[in-house]
Amino acid sequence: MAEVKAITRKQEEVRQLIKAEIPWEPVGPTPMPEIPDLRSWDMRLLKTYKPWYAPFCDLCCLCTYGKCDLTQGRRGACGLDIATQQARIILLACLMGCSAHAGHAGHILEFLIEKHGPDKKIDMGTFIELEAPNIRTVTGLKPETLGDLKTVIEYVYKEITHLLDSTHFGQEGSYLDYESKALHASMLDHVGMEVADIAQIVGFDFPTSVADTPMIDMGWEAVDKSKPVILLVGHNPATSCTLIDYLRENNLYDKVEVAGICCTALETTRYSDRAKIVGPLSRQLFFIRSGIADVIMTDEQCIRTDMPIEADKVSSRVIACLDKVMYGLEDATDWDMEEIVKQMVEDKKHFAILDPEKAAEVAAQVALKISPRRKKEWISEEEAKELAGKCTQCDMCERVCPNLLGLGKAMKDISEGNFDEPQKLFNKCIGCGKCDQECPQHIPILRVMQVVASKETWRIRAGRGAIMDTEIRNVGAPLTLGTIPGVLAFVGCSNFPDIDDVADMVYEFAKRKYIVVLTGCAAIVAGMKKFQDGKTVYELFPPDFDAGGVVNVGSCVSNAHITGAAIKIANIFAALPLRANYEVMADYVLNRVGACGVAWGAMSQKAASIGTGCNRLGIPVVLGPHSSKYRRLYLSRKEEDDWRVMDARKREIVDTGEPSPEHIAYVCETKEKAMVMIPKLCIRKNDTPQGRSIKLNHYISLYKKYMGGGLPEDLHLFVRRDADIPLVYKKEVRVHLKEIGWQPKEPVGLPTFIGTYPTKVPLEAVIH
Amino acid sequence: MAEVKAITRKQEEVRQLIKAEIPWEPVGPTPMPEIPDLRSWDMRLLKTYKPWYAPFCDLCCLCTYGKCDLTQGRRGACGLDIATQQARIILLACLMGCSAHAGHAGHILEFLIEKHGPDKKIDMGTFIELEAPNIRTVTGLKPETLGDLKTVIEYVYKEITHLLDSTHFGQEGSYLDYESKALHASMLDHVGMEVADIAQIVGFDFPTSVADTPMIDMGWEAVDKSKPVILLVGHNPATSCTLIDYLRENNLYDKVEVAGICCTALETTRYSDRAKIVGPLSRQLFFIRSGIADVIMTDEQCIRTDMPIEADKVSSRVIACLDKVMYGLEDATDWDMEEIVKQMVEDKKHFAILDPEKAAEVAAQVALKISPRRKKEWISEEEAKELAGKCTQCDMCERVCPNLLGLGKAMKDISEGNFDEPQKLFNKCIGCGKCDQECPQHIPILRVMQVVASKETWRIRAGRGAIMDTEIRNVGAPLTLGTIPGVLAFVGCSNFPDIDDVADMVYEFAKRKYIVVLTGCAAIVAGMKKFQDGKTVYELFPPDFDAGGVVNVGSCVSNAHITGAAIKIANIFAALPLRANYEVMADYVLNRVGACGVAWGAMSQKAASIGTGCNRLGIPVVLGPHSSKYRRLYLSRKEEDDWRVMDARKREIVDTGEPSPEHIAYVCETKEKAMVMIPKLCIRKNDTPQGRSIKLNHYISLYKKYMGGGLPEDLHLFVRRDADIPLVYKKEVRVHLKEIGWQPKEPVGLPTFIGTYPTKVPLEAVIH
Amino acid sequence: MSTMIPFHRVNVLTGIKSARLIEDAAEYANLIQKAKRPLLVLGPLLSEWSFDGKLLIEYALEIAKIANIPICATDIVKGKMVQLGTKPDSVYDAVEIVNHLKDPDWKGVKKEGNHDLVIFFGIRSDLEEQCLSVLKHFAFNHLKTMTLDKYYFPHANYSLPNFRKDEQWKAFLEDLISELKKGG
Amino acid sequence: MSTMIPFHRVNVLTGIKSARLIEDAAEYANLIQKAKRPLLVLGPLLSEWSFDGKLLIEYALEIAKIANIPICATDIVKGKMVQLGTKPDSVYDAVEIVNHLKDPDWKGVKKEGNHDLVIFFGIRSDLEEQCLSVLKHFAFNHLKTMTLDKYYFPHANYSLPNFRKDEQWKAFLEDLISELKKGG
Ligand code: SF4
Ligand code: SF4
Ligand code: SF4
Ligand code: SF4
Ligand code: SF4
Ligand code: SF4
Ligand code: SF4
Ligand code: SF4
Repeated sequence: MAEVKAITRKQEEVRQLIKAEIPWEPVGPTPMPEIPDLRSWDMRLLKTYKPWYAPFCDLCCLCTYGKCDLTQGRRGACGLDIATQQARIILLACLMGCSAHAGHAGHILEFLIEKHGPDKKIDMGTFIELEAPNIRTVTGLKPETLGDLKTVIEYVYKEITHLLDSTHFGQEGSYLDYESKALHASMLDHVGMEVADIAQIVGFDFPTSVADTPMIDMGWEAVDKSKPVILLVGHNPATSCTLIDYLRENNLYDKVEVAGICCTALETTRYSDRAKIVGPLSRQLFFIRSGIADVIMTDEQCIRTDMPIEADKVSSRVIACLDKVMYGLEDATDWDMEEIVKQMVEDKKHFAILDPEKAAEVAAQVALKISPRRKKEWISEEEAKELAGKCTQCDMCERVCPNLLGLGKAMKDISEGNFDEPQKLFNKCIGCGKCDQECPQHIPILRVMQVVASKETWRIRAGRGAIMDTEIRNVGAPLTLGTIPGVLAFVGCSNFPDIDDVADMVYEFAKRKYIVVLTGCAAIVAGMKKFQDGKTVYELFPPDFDAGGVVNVGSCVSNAHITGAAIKIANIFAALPLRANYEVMADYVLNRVGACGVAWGAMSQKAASIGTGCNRLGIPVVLGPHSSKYRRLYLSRKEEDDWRVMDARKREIVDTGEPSPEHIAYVCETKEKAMVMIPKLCIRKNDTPQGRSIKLNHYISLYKKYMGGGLPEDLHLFVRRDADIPLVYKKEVRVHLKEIGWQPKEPVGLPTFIGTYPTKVPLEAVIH
Repeated sequence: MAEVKAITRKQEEVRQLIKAEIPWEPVGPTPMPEIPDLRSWDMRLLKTYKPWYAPFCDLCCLCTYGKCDLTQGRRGACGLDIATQQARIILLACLMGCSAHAGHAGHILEFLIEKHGPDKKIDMGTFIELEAPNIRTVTGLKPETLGDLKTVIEYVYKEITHLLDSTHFGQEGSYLDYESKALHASMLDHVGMEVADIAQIVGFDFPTSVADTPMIDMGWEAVDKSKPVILLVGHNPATSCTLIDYLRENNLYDKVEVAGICCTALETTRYSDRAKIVGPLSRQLFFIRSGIADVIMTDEQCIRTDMPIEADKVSSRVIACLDKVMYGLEDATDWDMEEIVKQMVEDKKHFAILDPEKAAEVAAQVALKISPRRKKEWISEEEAKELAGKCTQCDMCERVCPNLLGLGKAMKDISEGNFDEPQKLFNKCIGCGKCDQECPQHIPILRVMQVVASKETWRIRAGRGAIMDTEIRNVGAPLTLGTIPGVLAFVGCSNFPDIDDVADMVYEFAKRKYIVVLTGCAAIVAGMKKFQDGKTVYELFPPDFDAGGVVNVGSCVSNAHITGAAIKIANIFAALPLRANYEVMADYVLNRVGACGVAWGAMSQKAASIGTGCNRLGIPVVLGPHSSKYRRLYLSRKEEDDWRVMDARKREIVDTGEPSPEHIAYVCETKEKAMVMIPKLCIRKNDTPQGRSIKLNHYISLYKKYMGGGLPEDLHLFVRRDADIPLVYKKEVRVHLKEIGWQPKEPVGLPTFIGTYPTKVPLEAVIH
Repeated sequence: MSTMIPFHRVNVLTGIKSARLIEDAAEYANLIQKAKRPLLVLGPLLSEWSFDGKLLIEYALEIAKIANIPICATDIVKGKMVQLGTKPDSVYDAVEIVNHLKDPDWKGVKKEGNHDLVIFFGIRSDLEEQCLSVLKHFAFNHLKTMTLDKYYFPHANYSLPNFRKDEQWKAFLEDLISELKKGG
Repeated sequence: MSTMIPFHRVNVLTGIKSARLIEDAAEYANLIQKAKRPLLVLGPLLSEWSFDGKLLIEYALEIAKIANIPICATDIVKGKMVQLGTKPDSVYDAVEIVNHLKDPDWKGVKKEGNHDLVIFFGIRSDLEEQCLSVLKHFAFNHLKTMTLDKYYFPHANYSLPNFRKDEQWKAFLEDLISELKKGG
């Protein structure tokens, strides 16, 4: 859409939308960017970090010419090749993710504007002036009211449409362009998430400008079964906050337990520290089958699609609260309250109720009525043993398990009363229920596993939202110099090899004084393991965005605060203007901010767009083994690739030979290996000798810890001068470097990609 | 998002957007409807016309829990079952289609507002006052300017986002709700198409309020190879119209041939009757490989995704003119003109140029320069024979052919100089090039086929846009009474069994005094066959929207005028208010307008949303065999299903037992069978005895013609009283009815679904 | 557990469960005779295909006659049958008949109850495979499907292999007929 | 042309070309010995799997030694090898090594040129199958892939069947070793 005219009507319109006349910063080159506007940045990124495709299917089945076989260089009937098809699927996934958050944002915004009006001021508290780093950077608008956020989300809607357009038959023919479009969609995802969470913080008074948010009880045992239990599942707090208001106003909050799964749990605990978090997605089906929930209120995203069917099995009642997910249920939104309650209580019916206030009242009434009559017991040891005894070791469960787990051994153990091994296996289970479904002996496996499921409860800190400007000022220097070895963001879903992995990684790096931030299911599971004195990482480490801090940022949409923090470093600390200046922000983050994302159990399309959005901004992401099924990574080849950057100080291109960061989307098979890769991906070319030696210290020591001694094969690539070598390993490293004939090289004063590819951004723009 | 409050801020906002205060009609129940608002209508529709799923894949591969096996009642790791997965894929397809048109609309609108300003009045000419039936019906806004259209398309963007949201992991769990969402997306597709074509008609002065538009030359032989040839491929006229302006202004139009393929060809000929139409999608690759095009300008949709690669083979030059499709080419939009031309001419480079004016000038300059040096010859008989002679009858081509064609026999014939059979086969070829690619003998099959490809030229009437209100007034009565047996819309792509099929069907039904309208590739191929005196259907039949007329409405986006015409009948003829009154319009069309769509070669996602949009409005669609790969149809079971309707006159529910229309999305294997099904699907319960007897006359005679005599098995279901029986078959039919013990039944005065399902629409609303 | 690639690649199975490949006419005959209420679904290609002059629809009618299987004539097959002096037991298009067959409570073409074995013959392979998919996914509890066409159909329960030559196919059909005669 | 269903259903092939299934150790040995520049890619599961106490990594190392195949240690395999007193020829993760192997001009772990046969062993099956997919689609012109794991991998060029019992697998590996010894 980029016509080039003197000043087009369209450019005028954009300037109006972003209130260009307000001079809080000069308007940068790309206000409300469209598909072509950041394409040259993408192409530069993709030159070093080339798309790596692992086709999950050899075919394309998207139109009626198909199926088309795309193997061995074949093209489909439309001319498409396998790489382009993978990129197209990736774009579709990122669009599904982006639209999920944009839809969430649009709805919550509508809900809150209904409540507070469009002029409701955006105030993120004393310590946050830069309230919307993603929005400001991408669009150029400084949002001051909920109404401004609407302007932003409407821009996102438009871009989503144009991007989805390009996935149609006979459209884009280049995998690079599809990747550029996926990067665009994913950048917009962070804009949409930021809109959603700012609206929520402002509209629901979620915590902001504070670090030590309340501690929340977590785990199913934290839920008082003796009371009526309302379970909230999904992502959208409109329902849950309304429910809590209703309970408070009607003095029912002592009588009713409110518990949540997935992000709605995280949102709800930002609104009320009395709400309980049951666990992550991977415990959803397990918990529902326990029957503990009297009423299940669903909103959107990451909800079992068979919820009413599962609820029927334990006679829980379901209320679908959002039009995204209506399960074919009758829409009772306009019905008489009593009638709904009656049918739910007596006829065990489920309904869609799209009015949160009505839904809340119905949920409470129904829960109070049916709870006394429902029994909510875990399975008995005897019953479990008996059921497990029916196992014939047929292996069918292992064949269908997405985590490749065989239950046979566990069933044998359980039948013999040995629960330790099965307990370990349960930690690996991602709770999909496929084994149950496939078992020829009809063993209700998830129910049997209740006997080994941990009955512990844990403490997690409520999500705190955005990082404070003040915190950024404190860590800006140590981070960019490297004396804080890195910011690690543990995000995403619970499709990981083992539920303990995230907690173990967080513990390791927090101890090493990395800054650790978390969101979503990752934030939940990080709290589900106890270390010394039975304390979780949230109890062991300070809640500050500082060396050794462990920060629960919040739900999925809070991921925008993580990219936001990176942008803040460039803007607040490095004083680079951000307004409509995405390219400069991304270049800064990629080349100078030692940040790394870890999406260990990434599963959803949202996780795909969140990660890809981090990538466009220059943040590398480490993924778990399942993520190879996303079909695409961004990898470099350290020995072969071109590691030249512009030294903006010297104004000359320098061949650093240093692969930092080496990859931006990477899959590790085990958490041990991830813990070796993560510190490496925090290395940046602008590290000071001191900073670099600290980073290498962690890299080497973690390498020795998990790779059985010796030194990293690629260590020499990251040592610029002797001063970079960590003290503890001086001797060993020097010997090694001598052996392989290492030569010292000049560190780069001010590394940047600007100047190494065609862009409208002048070199001056990256110098502060 | 439908919160129910007294009058919410949101409702207020919608009323502002649609200028509710302007009282051209009362605002109906569903202005700018969202997902839940028309759901009850969808559920009613889906009760009679149940989704029929033919899974094209047994699995789901959309998230990293997968692949999940969904056979034999299995659910995926998220709880999804196979039916819901099919519906989800259908929704995705409809969204891809809807966004393609919405993206097109948004872009062309931007382009034209740039040109004319947002206040440019919408004037569809003397005979069209109801300028935007879809927009008015769906949104409630009467668009008066291009700026109003922008309001409409922004509403579409928003809905697309919310609908795409619902395809994310762990969202909708009901196939019925996914279908309702697909129907919503597809209704919006017609809104988007209407926006696009109204903008084009107004902004480019395309013909409107006129029937006898100019005759256009069609076929590759119509293209003067001796001149520089610029080929336009795609759907978006911004480029082509700008090109023609440039040629005119610079007196180059005599020196340069402008030809088009697919919808851009149709659009271009609405702008200039001197432009040539090469053919439909199925001739794209074939023509490109002929090398006749010097410069190929691509815009969007249905373009070969390997265009630059194919162009290189014959040293044509490509200019990608729209950001949807950039092929990884350098973006030269801001480059110096001479430099671009130089590199294209000398280095044979292709570029993306997103400024239509620059693209047009470059195209002309390059074509003029390179044309003299390029040779553009069809293959010689000798060469063809020799190449064909290499065939070893290995059958590999048949294995990969999407139309299941084997080339072996044809190659043998050609090598022996017999071209008749191969010519027939070429008519069946949909031009994908897979045989070429697979042939172990490396026979350039498409090139060889040049020797049998018809060198004829044909005449087609330029697309005329909307049906005139005056025409509607004339046909309203005969249509709803049934004395005009039906309106048939031949639409969609060229993935059909034989390229002659559409022309044959059009000829058959035009002769029988049906009203025939056409769009897109169907409109093109209808003109590619000659009947008596070497005339095409466009030359044989009048261009009027009247009995026996054959109307080329235009390109894909002109499909909105077909649904628009149906709405006009309800509004102009039946005088039912349409404003924000979709449910009433759809109920009227389904129960009282004898219209039927035929998408014989439907292939793309756009065709899916166009067809599904017709379905929501109550227009049945007959599809060709390939369309079973869309995975979903809407079928009834005439003997088993419930054919009760409300008789709005008598205000009572009547069990008609009459399956009219029997199906709303149906696949036929052969055109012969389609010609038996089509007249049946035009039957409506409100036919007068005279009208019904005419319709049954065609049904019976076509049945006898193609089903080898006898009477239709289900004839008795459509005979209400003796008067319904066509004169010519009175005796035979009476005997038959007697045999099977048929009993007469009362015709229904005013059939409607209103009153047979929960809806806010009062019965009064359907009575005029 | 393994699966065969169909001749027409557009029909390649993407899944786990695929047709049992049977080359032995006796086995086919046996399956047909064991069926309580078989149904033979005939497609229009049967009046295009022929073995040295003899149309395949004639083979189909012979099979139906010997094994006493009711016929569903799809598309325009009825016309051809009438020409050949016979009448189908029912007339439905491919997509219609599978739509009925999906329903376990359907009365069947003879009104004697739904069918337990549905034999497809002569429908264009992509459409036939899609129709088989409908039954595979939504009728697996109450019926089985079988094909008599020249090539392998993954979505069927029982299918012939991809015959390289018409002769092999012809031989199979003739064997099948004689086997059925024995059986009958 | 037919294809086998992999043990782990998430790996089911959706396509046409799948691994040649080989059960004969001699044939495997032969393929390995015919290769000019084979590469053995080892995964972390080799230090979890064992046959009566003997870790599978020991089998892997033995195979490498006899057939003189360079080793690429993925993930944390290097650590285990060091424990066992040996060193890998290269250390790359699974996704990294296939990323190199894709490139026909890569110098290989021995700097003697890219490899022509890549043998995978001990990577979790979903990840291994995806890595094989990379090479199947983007390296089909210049190398072949092989697996030594217990189950069938459709995306490989050569794969073992789905062994029902460890004993069968153990037997195969031992046969392979002795075959390689002969050959060597
Ligand atoms: S696996 Fe996925 S891409 Fe492949 S055919 Fe099935 S649905 Fe299509
Ligand atoms: S979109 Fe292209 S590759 Fe995919 S099925 Fe259609 S023609 Fe084949
Ligand atoms: S529930 Fe757990 S063990 Fe069972 S299949 Fe799913 S992940 Fe595997
Ligand atoms: S499927 Fe059931 S019986 Fe078979 S091994 Fe698993 S748990 Fe045991
Ligand atoms: S982290 Fe992933 S699984 Fe968890 S709620 Fe968010 S998207 Fe869903
Ligand atoms: S979306 Fe559901 S069915 Fe599809 S792969 Fe993921 S878990 Fe399986
Ligand atoms: S080009 Fe024609 S004949 Fe060749 S495979 Fe495509 S449709 Fe079949
Ligand atoms: S693939 Fe080539 S050689 Fe084989 S039959 Fe077709 S045209 Fe002849």
